[in-house]
Amino acid sequence: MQTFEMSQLSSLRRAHRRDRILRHSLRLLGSITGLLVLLITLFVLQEAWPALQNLGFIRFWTDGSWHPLEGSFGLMPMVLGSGLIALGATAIATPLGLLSALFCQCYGPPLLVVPYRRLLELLAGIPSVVYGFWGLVVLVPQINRLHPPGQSLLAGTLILSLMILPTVALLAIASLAQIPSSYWQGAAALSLSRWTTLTRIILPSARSGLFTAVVLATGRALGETMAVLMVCGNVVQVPSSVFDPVRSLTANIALEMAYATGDHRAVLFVSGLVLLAIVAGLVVMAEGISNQGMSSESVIVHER
Amino acid sequence: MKKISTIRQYSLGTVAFLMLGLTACAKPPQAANSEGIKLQGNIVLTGSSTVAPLAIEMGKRFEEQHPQVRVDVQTGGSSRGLADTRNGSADIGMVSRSLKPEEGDLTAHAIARDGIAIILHSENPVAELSPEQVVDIYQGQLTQWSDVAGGPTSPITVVNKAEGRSTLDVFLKHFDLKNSEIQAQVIIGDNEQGIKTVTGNPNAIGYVSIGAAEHSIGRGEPLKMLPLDGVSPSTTTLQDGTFPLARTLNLVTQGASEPTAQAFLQFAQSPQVQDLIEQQNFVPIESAPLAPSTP
Amino acid sequence: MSISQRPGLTVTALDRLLGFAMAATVIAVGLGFCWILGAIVAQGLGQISLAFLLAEPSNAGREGGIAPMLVSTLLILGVCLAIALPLGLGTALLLAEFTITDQRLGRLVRRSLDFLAGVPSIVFGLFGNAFFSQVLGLGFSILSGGLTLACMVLPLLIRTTEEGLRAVPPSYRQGAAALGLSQTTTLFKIILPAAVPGLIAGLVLGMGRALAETAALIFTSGYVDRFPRSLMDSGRALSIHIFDLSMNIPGGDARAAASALVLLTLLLLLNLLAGALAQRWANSS
Amino acid sequence: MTTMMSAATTCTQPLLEAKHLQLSYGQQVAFHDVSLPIASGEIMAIVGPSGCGKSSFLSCLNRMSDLVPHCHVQGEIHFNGTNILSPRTDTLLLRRRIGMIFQKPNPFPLSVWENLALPLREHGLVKSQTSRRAFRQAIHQAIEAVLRDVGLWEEVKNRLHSSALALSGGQQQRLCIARALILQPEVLLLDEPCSALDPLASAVVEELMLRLRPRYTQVVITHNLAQAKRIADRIAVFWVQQHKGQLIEVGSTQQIFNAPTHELTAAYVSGGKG
Repeated sequence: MQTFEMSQLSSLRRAHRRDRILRHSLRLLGSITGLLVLLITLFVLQEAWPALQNLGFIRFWTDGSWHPLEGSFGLMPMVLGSGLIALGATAIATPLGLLSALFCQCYGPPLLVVPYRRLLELLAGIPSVVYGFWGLVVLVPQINRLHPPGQSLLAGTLILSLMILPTVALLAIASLAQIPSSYWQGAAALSLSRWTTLTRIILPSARSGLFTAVVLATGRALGETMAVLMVCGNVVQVPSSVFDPVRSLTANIALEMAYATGDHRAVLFVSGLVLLAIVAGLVVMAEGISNQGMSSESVIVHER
Repeated sequence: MKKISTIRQYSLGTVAFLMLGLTACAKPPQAANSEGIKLQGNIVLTGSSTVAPLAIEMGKRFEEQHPQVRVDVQTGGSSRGLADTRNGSADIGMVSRSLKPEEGDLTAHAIARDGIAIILHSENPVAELSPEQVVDIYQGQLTQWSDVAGGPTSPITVVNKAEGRSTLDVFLKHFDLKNSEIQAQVIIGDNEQGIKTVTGNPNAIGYVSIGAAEHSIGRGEPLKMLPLDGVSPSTTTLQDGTFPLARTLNLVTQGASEPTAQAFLQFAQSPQVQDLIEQQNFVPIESAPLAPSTP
Repeated sequence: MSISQRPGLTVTALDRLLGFAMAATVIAVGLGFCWILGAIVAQGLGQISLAFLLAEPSNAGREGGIAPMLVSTLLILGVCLAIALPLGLGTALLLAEFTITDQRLGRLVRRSLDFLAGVPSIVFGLFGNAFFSQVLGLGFSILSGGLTLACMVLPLLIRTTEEGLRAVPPSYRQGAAALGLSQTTTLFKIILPAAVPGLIAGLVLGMGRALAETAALIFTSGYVDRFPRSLMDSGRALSIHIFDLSMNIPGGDARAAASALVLLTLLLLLNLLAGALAQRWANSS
Repeated sequence: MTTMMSAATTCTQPLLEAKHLQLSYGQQVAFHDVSLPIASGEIMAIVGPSGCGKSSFLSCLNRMSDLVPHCHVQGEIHFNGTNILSPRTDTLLLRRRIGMIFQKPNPFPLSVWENLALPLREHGLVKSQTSRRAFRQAIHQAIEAVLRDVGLWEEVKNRLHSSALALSGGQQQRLCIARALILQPEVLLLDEPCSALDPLASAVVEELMLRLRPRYTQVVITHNLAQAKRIADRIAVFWVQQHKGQLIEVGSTQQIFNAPTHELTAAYVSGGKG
């Protein structure tokens, strides 16, 4: 046994060194991500600065309309537009995505699950312009027959929900996969119904992952540009029904950035900044909710 | 061009390429071309997405004549073209409108003209609109097609262009409108979006580039162009100067250009590229009237 | 008797409703997909030929092929993954495995990621142009485009990978810790191989997002439709080609659909390949 | 450094000794003021009702408690004379010297061979040899020895390279014991090692623990009083009082079962008898 000591000692030293390197490099990698966010925010802020300096922050909320070349910079309708589109899309995509995930992870016959999963993965990879194109050529004329002009909040919401569905579904599948099989077995042993098993046991314990899925998908919906631009009509107004056209903050940037100079350009960056602020608010809110979930979970752990 | 970063570019490029197991091939030193003019290097064009496809085709033909030259065309919009030309990250900017007075530091080189036509769905029985009617429709005073002679009983869907677009500028100027007066139901970006919006909606009215509309009508899409002031829009009437609603497509530069860029500018304005301009549904500049089209 | 049965009956009804909703969802999503795919196939399939895949484009993409775009797309994706995979895997490991020692950093990083996920792609594009193309001097290039895309797919990649790591039973970690195994060994020999399904899910989502992206690439990897000679050359991605053909080129629709079809096939192949490779890796270790 | 004089120190000084140990999760105290010496070579059984802090106590002894978020340990634990709760303690080395077996068998999702070779290589326990082949040979010898030790060799010698997850529960648990033993530890901590096993497999593991008795110091948590009576030299009884776990009595197996001093112990073991 004594003869092993040297090699043991050097192994130990090596192990510690490796761990130290690992820890530091992971910290470095993690910090890069944080730094990236800082860089992007700074960049947008810098570009938006001239407008904020010349116009102040208040005017973007008090101006009645959006005609940046004629000195009127109201962002409110677009904030509302972005919010409504994203909210609507999330509201549609969340149950559909969840049901898809349950189908794939729990109940579907394997013969169908594999192709369905592939389909979801492909759906995630269709360029947004293709969605937009399809929406413009197929969906919008249908809605137009129902209620003109067709380009509307409804069209944008439908297209977007289809686009973020794979994100919700695939992330939900990943978090459902985490549920220990003993939970299922326990529920089955008590001959609990599917409904009770899901609502009382499975979904609560997958809550944090499902929540992440929804937050990421909402973020994606808020950030989507091309498809929204093509099907939403882009009129800057507060919609009075789902058939009214709206403009999102992203579409605003994409539509006008190409021809904007000087102050107009800076003002467009302000709309980007507002979008970032909305996302940041969403993140903080989401964190609050999921922290509540976490703390109740950890209480359970303590009691065990 | 951009000598400062050339070394870094190549070394970075090489390192990254090794990473993927490919080899970067450095460019061989200069060689004289058949005409004896030593043209070489990269020309970078950025700007209007309307001009970009034409510029790419011009660039390809130019590269055939001058094998040592590469023409890189980037899009991003007219304003990007102006900004990049000013800050030097592009040799030539592409702008789909005339330069404004405050842009006097730049030199415009007109390469082609593009007309703007009012379009309707081909099922719409309306055959002509007076300028007053167009104004009323766009201002939201006429909201039903039945208010127009021969029109069906359905609401009008007004399709407008997004703020800042040069087609919008030309349209507003021609009809003496302000953008804030316009009551639109749909606001669009590119021409094709306008065409698809109108072909998908029998009650829509919009305005797009004549070349694009002609192309779509030629392919049998349900679209028609309305005559303006009695002149029917076509590349022919645009070419002979009778059609009033038009804009100029420009290449812009700042100060004196390098010889290669200079040569490309001359090439882009020469008859050698006339077929390319027509191929992309624009009208060559030589035969178009030089006077501004709008009163 | 009848009282005790009543809740049972509602639960059965709920169960039936659940089953019905699930079937309806699958059918609806399937149909929606087939509708979109059908439209693409109907328009584009006739355009696809070997020449289409192997030729350079001409007449602004209305004629010729998409070979340079294919090459550029793969190169951009390669750069994107070469950067995003190590960065994403490392960050996911930090978030999932170092919850005790690096709690504060973890929370900060997670917050950043959720934020990053909501940044619109066009802002990524403008940022990429300002930072990678101009500050770092990469210009319009495949490298610049790939780096921008890497920033964009990071949140998806990391959160999915993190979920995958969390799906690994904690008993493995306990077992390894009780044997005095170093964290490095634990992670690379035990945790990572067991987390492969989650890693693939992240990879597949990330690749899909990267291949589909348009707005972020217009300002970074650019519009040049030639074969790139190096990563410092500008190269047009397929998604941009599709965008240009359908929105900017009159008469480009059919070619756009054909290109979209090629893009989807490419994605399908890459997904299958990733799955197979990862499975092999998991089995071998 | 290693187990050379384990047998000799029995009467002079305990091998492992907890002094006024307290563990809390956040605000909640799991157990407090536990002082328990464990002599070298003995089997110490820890019994008590659920939630009395037995597992938490065991997890302090090899600092596994470090892995639990918000977990705070106060007091001292002396191992071979040094306080292992000191931040300077090398936990990798500590856990090599104090092995742990869990309630549920937890072999890695690797082959039987890799499950054993991985910790062996990690700790450099096989002398580097002149050739790769000789190195492999040495590992093989160590694996065979330890598998024979736990009585698993005959059962798995033909499937060393197939997945360990394919073994039965009892085999998996013995593999986990083998995996701990291959590191030549001085102490084995066993957290209800038989509770997930059927009676037959449980008997095999129990017999194994008895066989390991002279060579390894063992601390075992069990809910099975009969089992404690069969295998333990001494027994420590934990109980919950005022929502905190406490050590209420410790003594030889005979004394605990026949002449318990604490009334709760008496009630507990009599219940166990019945």
